[in-house]
Amino acid sequence: MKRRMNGIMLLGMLGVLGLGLLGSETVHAQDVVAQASQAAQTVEAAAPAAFDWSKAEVSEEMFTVNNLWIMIAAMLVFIMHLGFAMVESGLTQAKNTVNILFKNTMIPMIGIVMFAICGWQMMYPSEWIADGVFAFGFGIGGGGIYSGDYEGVTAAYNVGYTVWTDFLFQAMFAATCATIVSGAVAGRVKLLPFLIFTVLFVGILYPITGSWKWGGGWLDAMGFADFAGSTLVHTVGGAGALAGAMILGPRIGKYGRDGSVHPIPGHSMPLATIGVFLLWFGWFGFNGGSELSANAGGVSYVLVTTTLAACGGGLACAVISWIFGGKPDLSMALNGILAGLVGITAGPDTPNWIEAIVGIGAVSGALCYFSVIFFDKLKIDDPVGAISVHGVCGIYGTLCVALFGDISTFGVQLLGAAACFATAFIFAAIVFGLLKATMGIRVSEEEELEGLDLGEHDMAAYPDFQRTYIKSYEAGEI
Amino acid sequence: MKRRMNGIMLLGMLGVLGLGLLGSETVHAQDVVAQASQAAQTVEAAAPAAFDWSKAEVSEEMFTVNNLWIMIAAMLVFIMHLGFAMVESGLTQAKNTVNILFKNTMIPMIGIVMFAICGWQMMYPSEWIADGVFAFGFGIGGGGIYSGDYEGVTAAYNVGYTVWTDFLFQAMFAATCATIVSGAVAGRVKLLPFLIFTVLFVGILYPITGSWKWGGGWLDAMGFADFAGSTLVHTVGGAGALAGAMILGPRIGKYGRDGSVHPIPGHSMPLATIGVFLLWFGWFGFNGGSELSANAGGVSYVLVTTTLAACGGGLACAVISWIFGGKPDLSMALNGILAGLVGITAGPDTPNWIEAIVGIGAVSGALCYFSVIFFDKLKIDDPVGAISVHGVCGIYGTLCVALFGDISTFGVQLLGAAACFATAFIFAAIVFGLLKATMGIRVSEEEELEGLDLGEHDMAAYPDFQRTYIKSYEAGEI
Amino acid sequence: MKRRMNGIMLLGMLGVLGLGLLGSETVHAQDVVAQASQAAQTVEAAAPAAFDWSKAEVSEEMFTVNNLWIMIAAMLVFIMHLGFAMVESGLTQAKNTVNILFKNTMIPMIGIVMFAICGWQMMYPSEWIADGVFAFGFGIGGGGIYSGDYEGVTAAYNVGYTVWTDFLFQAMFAATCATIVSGAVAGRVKLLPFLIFTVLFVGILYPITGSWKWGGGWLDAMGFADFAGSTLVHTVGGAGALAGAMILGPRIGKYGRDGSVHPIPGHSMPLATIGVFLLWFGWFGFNGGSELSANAGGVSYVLVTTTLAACGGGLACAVISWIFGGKPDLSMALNGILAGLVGITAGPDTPNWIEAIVGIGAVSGALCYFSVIFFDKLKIDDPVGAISVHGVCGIYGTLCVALFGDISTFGVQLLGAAACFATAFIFAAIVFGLLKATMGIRVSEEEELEGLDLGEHDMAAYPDFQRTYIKSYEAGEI
Amino acid sequence: MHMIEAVVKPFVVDKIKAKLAELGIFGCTALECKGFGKQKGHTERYRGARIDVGFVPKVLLKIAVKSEDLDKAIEAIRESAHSNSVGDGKIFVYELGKVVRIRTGETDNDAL
Amino acid sequence: MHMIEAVVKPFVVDKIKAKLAELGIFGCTALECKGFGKQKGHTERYRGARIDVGFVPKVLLKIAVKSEDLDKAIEAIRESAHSNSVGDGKIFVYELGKVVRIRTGETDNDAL
Amino acid sequence: MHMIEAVVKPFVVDKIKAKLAELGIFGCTALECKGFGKQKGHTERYRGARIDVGFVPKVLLKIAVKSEDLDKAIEAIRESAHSNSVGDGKIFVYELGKVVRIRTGETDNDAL
Ligand SMILES: Nc1ncnc2c1ncn2[C@@H]1O[C@H](COP(=O)(O)OP(=O)(O)O)[C@@H](O)[C@H]1O
Ligand SMILES: Nc1ncnc2c1ncn2[C@@H]1O[C@H](COP(=O)(O)OP(=O)(O)O)[C@@H](O)[C@H]1O
Ligand SMILES: Nc1ncnc2c1ncn2[C@@H]1O[C@H](COP(=O)(O)OP(=O)(O)O)[C@@H](O)[C@H]1O
Repeated sequence: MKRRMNGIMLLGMLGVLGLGLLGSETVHAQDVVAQASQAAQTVEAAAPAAFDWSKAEVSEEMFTVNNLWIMIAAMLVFIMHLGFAMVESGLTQAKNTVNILFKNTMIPMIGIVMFAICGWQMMYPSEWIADGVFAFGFGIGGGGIYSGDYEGVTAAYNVGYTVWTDFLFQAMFAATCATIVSGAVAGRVKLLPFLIFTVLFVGILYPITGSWKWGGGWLDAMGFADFAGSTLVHTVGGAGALAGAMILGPRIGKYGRDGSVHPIPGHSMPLATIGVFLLWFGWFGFNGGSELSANAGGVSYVLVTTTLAACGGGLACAVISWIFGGKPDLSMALNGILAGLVGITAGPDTPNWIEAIVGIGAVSGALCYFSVIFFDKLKIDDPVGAISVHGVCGIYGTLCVALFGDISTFGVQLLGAAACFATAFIFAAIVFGLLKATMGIRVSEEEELEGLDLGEHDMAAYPDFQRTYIKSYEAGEI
Repeated sequence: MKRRMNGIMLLGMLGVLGLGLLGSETVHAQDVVAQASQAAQTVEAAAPAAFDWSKAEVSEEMFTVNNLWIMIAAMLVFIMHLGFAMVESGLTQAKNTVNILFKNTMIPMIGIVMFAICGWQMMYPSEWIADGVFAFGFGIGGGGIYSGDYEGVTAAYNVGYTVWTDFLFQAMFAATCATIVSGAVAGRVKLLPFLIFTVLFVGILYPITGSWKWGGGWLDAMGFADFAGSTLVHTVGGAGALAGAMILGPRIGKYGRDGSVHPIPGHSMPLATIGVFLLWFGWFGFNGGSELSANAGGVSYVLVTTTLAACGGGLACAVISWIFGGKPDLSMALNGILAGLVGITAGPDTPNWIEAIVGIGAVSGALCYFSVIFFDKLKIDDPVGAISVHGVCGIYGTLCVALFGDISTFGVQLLGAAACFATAFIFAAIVFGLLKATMGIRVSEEEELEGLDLGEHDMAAYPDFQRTYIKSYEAGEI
Repeated sequence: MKRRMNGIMLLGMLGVLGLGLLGSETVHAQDVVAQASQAAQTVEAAAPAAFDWSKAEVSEEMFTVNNLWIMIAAMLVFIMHLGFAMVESGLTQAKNTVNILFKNTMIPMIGIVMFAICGWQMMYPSEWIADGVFAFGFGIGGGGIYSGDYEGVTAAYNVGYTVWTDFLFQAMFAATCATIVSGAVAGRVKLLPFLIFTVLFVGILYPITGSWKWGGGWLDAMGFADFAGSTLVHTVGGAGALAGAMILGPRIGKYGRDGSVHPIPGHSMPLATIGVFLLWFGWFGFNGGSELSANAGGVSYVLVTTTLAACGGGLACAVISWIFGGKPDLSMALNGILAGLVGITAGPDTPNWIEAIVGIGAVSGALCYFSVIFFDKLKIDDPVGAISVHGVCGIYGTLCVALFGDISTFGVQLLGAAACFATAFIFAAIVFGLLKATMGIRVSEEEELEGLDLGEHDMAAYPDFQRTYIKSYEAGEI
Repeated sequence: MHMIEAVVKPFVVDKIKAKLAELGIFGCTALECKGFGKQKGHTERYRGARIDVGFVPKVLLKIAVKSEDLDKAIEAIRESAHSNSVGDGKIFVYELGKVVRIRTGETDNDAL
Repeated sequence: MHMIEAVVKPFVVDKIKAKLAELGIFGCTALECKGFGKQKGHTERYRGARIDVGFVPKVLLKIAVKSEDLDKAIEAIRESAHSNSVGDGKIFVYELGKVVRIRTGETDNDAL
Repeated sequence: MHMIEAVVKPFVVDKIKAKLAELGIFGCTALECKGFGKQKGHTERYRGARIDVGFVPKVLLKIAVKSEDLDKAIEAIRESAHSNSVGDGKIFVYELGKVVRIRTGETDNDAL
């Protein structure tokens, strides 16, 4: 019965996706798609010959380099999805590993497809529906953004890259946002409702808040600065994570009735470490690509500050955990690196190297440490620290643009971060709330104890190894 | 005794390799090698100064960007070898892990060295022995391809890249072909015969079928299209995999006498996931690099369709496994991603985005799902699904060029895929057959049950962890 | 009490770092830092416009490509740190995994920050303190290297890259050096003293020996050649590793009183394999980036010889282990790849392809095999083979520049390798000696047996899996 | 002296230990095991096919007690492990001939 | 009632279970263990040196039976596990004082 | 015949085996287990909070001996495992009703 329900839901979801595809085909059938395939076919044969480079803002060589860098940056952001999958599965229990890997494999795919269907047109709108606030549209090409044979693939579209490169880079970004939420709800969320949430969060919410700044909306008009997405990606993701973790409630056994915290250790520190290094690696593309050209000075400066902030964050968090916890905590050092990276993301183009290490990196790392403990005090269970790393440090990073730059922009920065946080939080809360009311969002107690791998997938992540069932710390208050 | 035999075989193999090296030295000693080292020494000092760029087809800048992209693409294809190693070890049992890692470490090394010795000259022939069908030659430089001091390192060789870049990119490709076979024969094939097979498959078969299209042979002359190797790499590899799996027979316990299938679950889903993400990451280079220049429009379009097909394949396979199997199957979702990637590889430059997602990606994913079940019905045991992913979807992808492009080419596409499949299948069957008749290709029953790690390597992949020996599903019909 | 001591030490360390930061701020406050942030702020807005490219040695396009490649090379070298972390944790026991991951996460962060504080200025000195031998300075910009608004970010600084790119690439290099030592002392070294050693080794020793060649010091003046650091990085690291392993003594149970060797198997071959492939991947940047421009011929040639040497090393080591040990040893094949890579690093720009495979690659691989056994004979316990791979092959590689090039330079090459080895060895011996005398460098016997994860971190790397405590080979002579 | 061997669900171990401690019984040894009983295992799936996993992960607790504590101990275990569902487990008891505490050399009841 | 403890090769477990089921004996508990016996372990290799691994992975099956079933059960186990090669394993039998089914509280023969 | 069950520290297993071999006792079966006793476990830490891990990894050795070897065997184990610190472990002994060597079908003392 339940299974059949799931099947129907699933088919419904597919239907929505299909309608989206169909819709986009219907609407633009004659022009957009035809153009797209036409353009594509001509790319090879005639494109470079036909476009008059002498009239372009940049030389063909420069355009090609710029485009190459953004393509590479897109690949780097892509590999961040593997990073997220590893951090999240490493920091949770072995019994939930298949579930987490499945979620983190689906998210980028759903994210990219949703971005192709409507996200791209909503975020970089050719026409606003509500000016500066909301836009809608279907498909990759089309509309004001892409309307000629060659414009999308040459410097006429943009001195930095082709429309396809642009789409790829932005689609990879979009998908990271839902991944952040995934970490905070791990170990207890039902799979299907979470995937539905992902479709809506990446397909609707992210492009809306994104359009406010990067699509030239109202925040952009106010002078709000967010270089690579401390707010638009991380704070938004963190807000969704907070909503999700609050509505779901903590994992069984995480908090004692007396307020005590019973940590549930992650099952593989090597996986978590692989994840964090891959995220750092990908962040070179995340921040460096957000320069939107291969501009030597600009990109290299951004890469240096990004690296230094990561170091500052990781070192700070490690040292603080050593001093306050008595022993150096690897999981905290890893979180600290991510915190530093999130912190620098709003403005890696301006701080000097000491500000990057100390003022942004180390402070973000410290914030992350105490924030993790703080949310545990509130009994908001966030298995991977997503709320602290992305939410708290995302906001701090957004403010840093003012703190280490033009302090007069502090108000705008705060407003921007708050507006995006609030919107994402409310959106996520409504979606999770509705899902909870209709199909339920939390697995049964038995399934949670046995692990979601068996419950949701009938599959074991490590069938050849003997799991340890004897552990004092599984007890807590079951 | 057996060990001594192995030693002799091994020395024989080394002898062949050595003769190859010697041969190439003898033949071209005065010209090729001398040139190579001469050229190399001059590269640094004089090359850019001496070459007259004003006469070249492209500017030095453009040449440098093009070359940079192909070098990066080669690196991306390199990392696919790690991807294959992880997918294959993740989807097989812990007791065979050292063996699989060893094979997958040797294959790229053997492949690259064989490609340097003769593969490169056979595939991109300066002189045909049988016109359009077979060529032979030694070494990296030399012959019609590389015959002057600077030609190999400047735009005079090719507007896209230097001869060295070309070699590197193609050598990385070559090695992937044997890796595909490795997955299908995992868990029961003897190491030394398999390595001998690898030498012959990468060193002889792959360059022959490769030369038919990419070396300008008969298939190329007929207008056969294979952008990045759905046929030349994947179908060929899949055909070898099919031959290997059929001749070896299934693993003990995989199929019951009553026709029932007893799956042998892979030992680590995180490794499999790492592998698939790395393969996807590497595929950006595999397909994007096959544009053979950094051409902004062309490469970025290819990257977008490649990504969309991967998403389509993964989503389709996940959903189908959910509907038909009752629960979403991670291992199938992962295979679906690879299926979508293989499918788009023959022609990522023409389909529009909806065709890429649905017509190529999703259909490949679906094909992959049912193909896996189909081959299990035939009792052809393919632990990682290589035949389905690379063979079946490789053929489908090759046909897609006609289906979503010029349908009149359907015949040529089918002919090309069939010709390469048949040639590779027959070649592999003969080699495996001969090896089976002489030294045997399958480990003993006892060794298979205990695991190839102990039998072939006297080594354990995870000595610190307690393996689980109690499992109902090891039983089957032993 | 002990914990408090550690706390004080830690604070002391932080103090030193803090003073460094402060010092740099004080010294250059008015000029350097101001400039840096000024430059940075102008990068975006005005830089490209203001610089007169017509007067530069290269076109803006070429400069951008060159810079792009070096930035990418820096990212590739970055990912080598993940490679080192995986090799090292894979080749040691599960009970020490958290400790090793923590060390290998701290090392790049410490290395990069130390390089920002003083290493960069010591290695590429604007002013020598002792001519050609020793220099000192603070900060990233400043001094003769960076003293104008635009010079650092345009071709006026260097035709290849901006000052920021240069810093990033070099900082990533610096950190690899200490990582090499980490592998040799794994499983028994105390955490805090090792981190102090790292600060000094990367912050002081590495830039000093580095300045002798790459900073234009006395070795450079003598014509010593070291393309990418066989000596400056690997031999130096290997010397530190030797000193560390000797002073620490072997792990408990590694050697019997009768001279027998009781290997302590690494706990995860997949992690070790991931590590080696990532190192190979990163080495494309390590060697290819050391061309210091995107010069098509130069870089592609280097990538080809690098790849071939890796293949030669891996194949040789695998075959030798097969013949001498009876069975093919995965851990040796992996070490052989690294050996080949280290061997080619001093001069990947000159050998022809056969020299790269056989003369440099395969010989390095063979050297590595026998060197591992040799050091075990000497009872110098090196868990990951760092001394053999980096020390021995680093020296051999340095000599190869003469052997396969201008043999008359043999003396200089030997002198250079010997001088750097000796300096690094003595430096490391003094530091480890002092640390041993003051705070102790080795954990207690009980902690070693129980594992450093519990002792140093109170944390388990794999809490969900049952570890195997019953093993004959843990015995040895405890 | 008797040895009690109880095969129980993994997550009641802590509860049993606490209960026994109340009775003054502190020592116990736990072994991971797999039970085949009336409680059926579960079905796993892999690549389109089904796997019947017949066993259920359990913990085997060994508790040596003085004979006078035996009944109390059994009762304590039963109470803690009882949930009235299939798979709650079983308790087996046998007599011990000798007990030695290695550290002190004490034997029998003194060693418990 | 008796407890049978059989140390056997891992891959005969299923066979034994099936055989016992034929006799109407359904419950059993399996523990992974390592045996040291006449069957020698194997040699592993790592980085150029040898390691003698003395133990062999085995499974320890515990089967509590009514006394009247004892001999049949032993015979069934022996038959299924027998391959006439060193390492086939051993069977140990001891008397149980008491058996309790936790779910129902039934004891002794009723609990089996 | 008696079965000796000794719960000991993992790294004394080899020593015990060697000692028993001197007495002509070659067979033994080892199981990994977790001990709860006077020796307290340890504290782990994770993300700013503490975890009390109450158990200590131990090995449970099972050695079936002829009755005449019992005391010698116990003494040998005690000697090898003794370090006079908490957690050295405990030895439990019970009588075996029957022993069967599966390969040959020999029983009781002949099977040991
Ligand atoms: N005869 C037996 N011998 C050994 N172990 C048994 C026996 N019967 C049951 N067990 C163990 O007890 C566990 C619980 O058995 P089960 O039949 O599910 O009990 P119940 O029906 O009383 O709840 C099983 O998983 C198994 O490990
Ligand atoms: N005396 C003993 N006490 C406990 N376990 C034993 C004893 N003798 C043998 N075993 C167990 O039985 C297994 C099989 O023993 P082995 O000597 O190989 O038997 P056989 O020679 O009869 O085939 C061993 O691996 C060990 O686990
Ligand atoms: N009553 C008991 N029943 C079962 N196992 C026990 C018992 N008492 C102790 N043990 C086992 O023996 C081990 C050592 O016990 P411990 O109390 O530390 O001994 P001691 O104080 O004599 O050194 C424990 O870890 C536990 O596994």
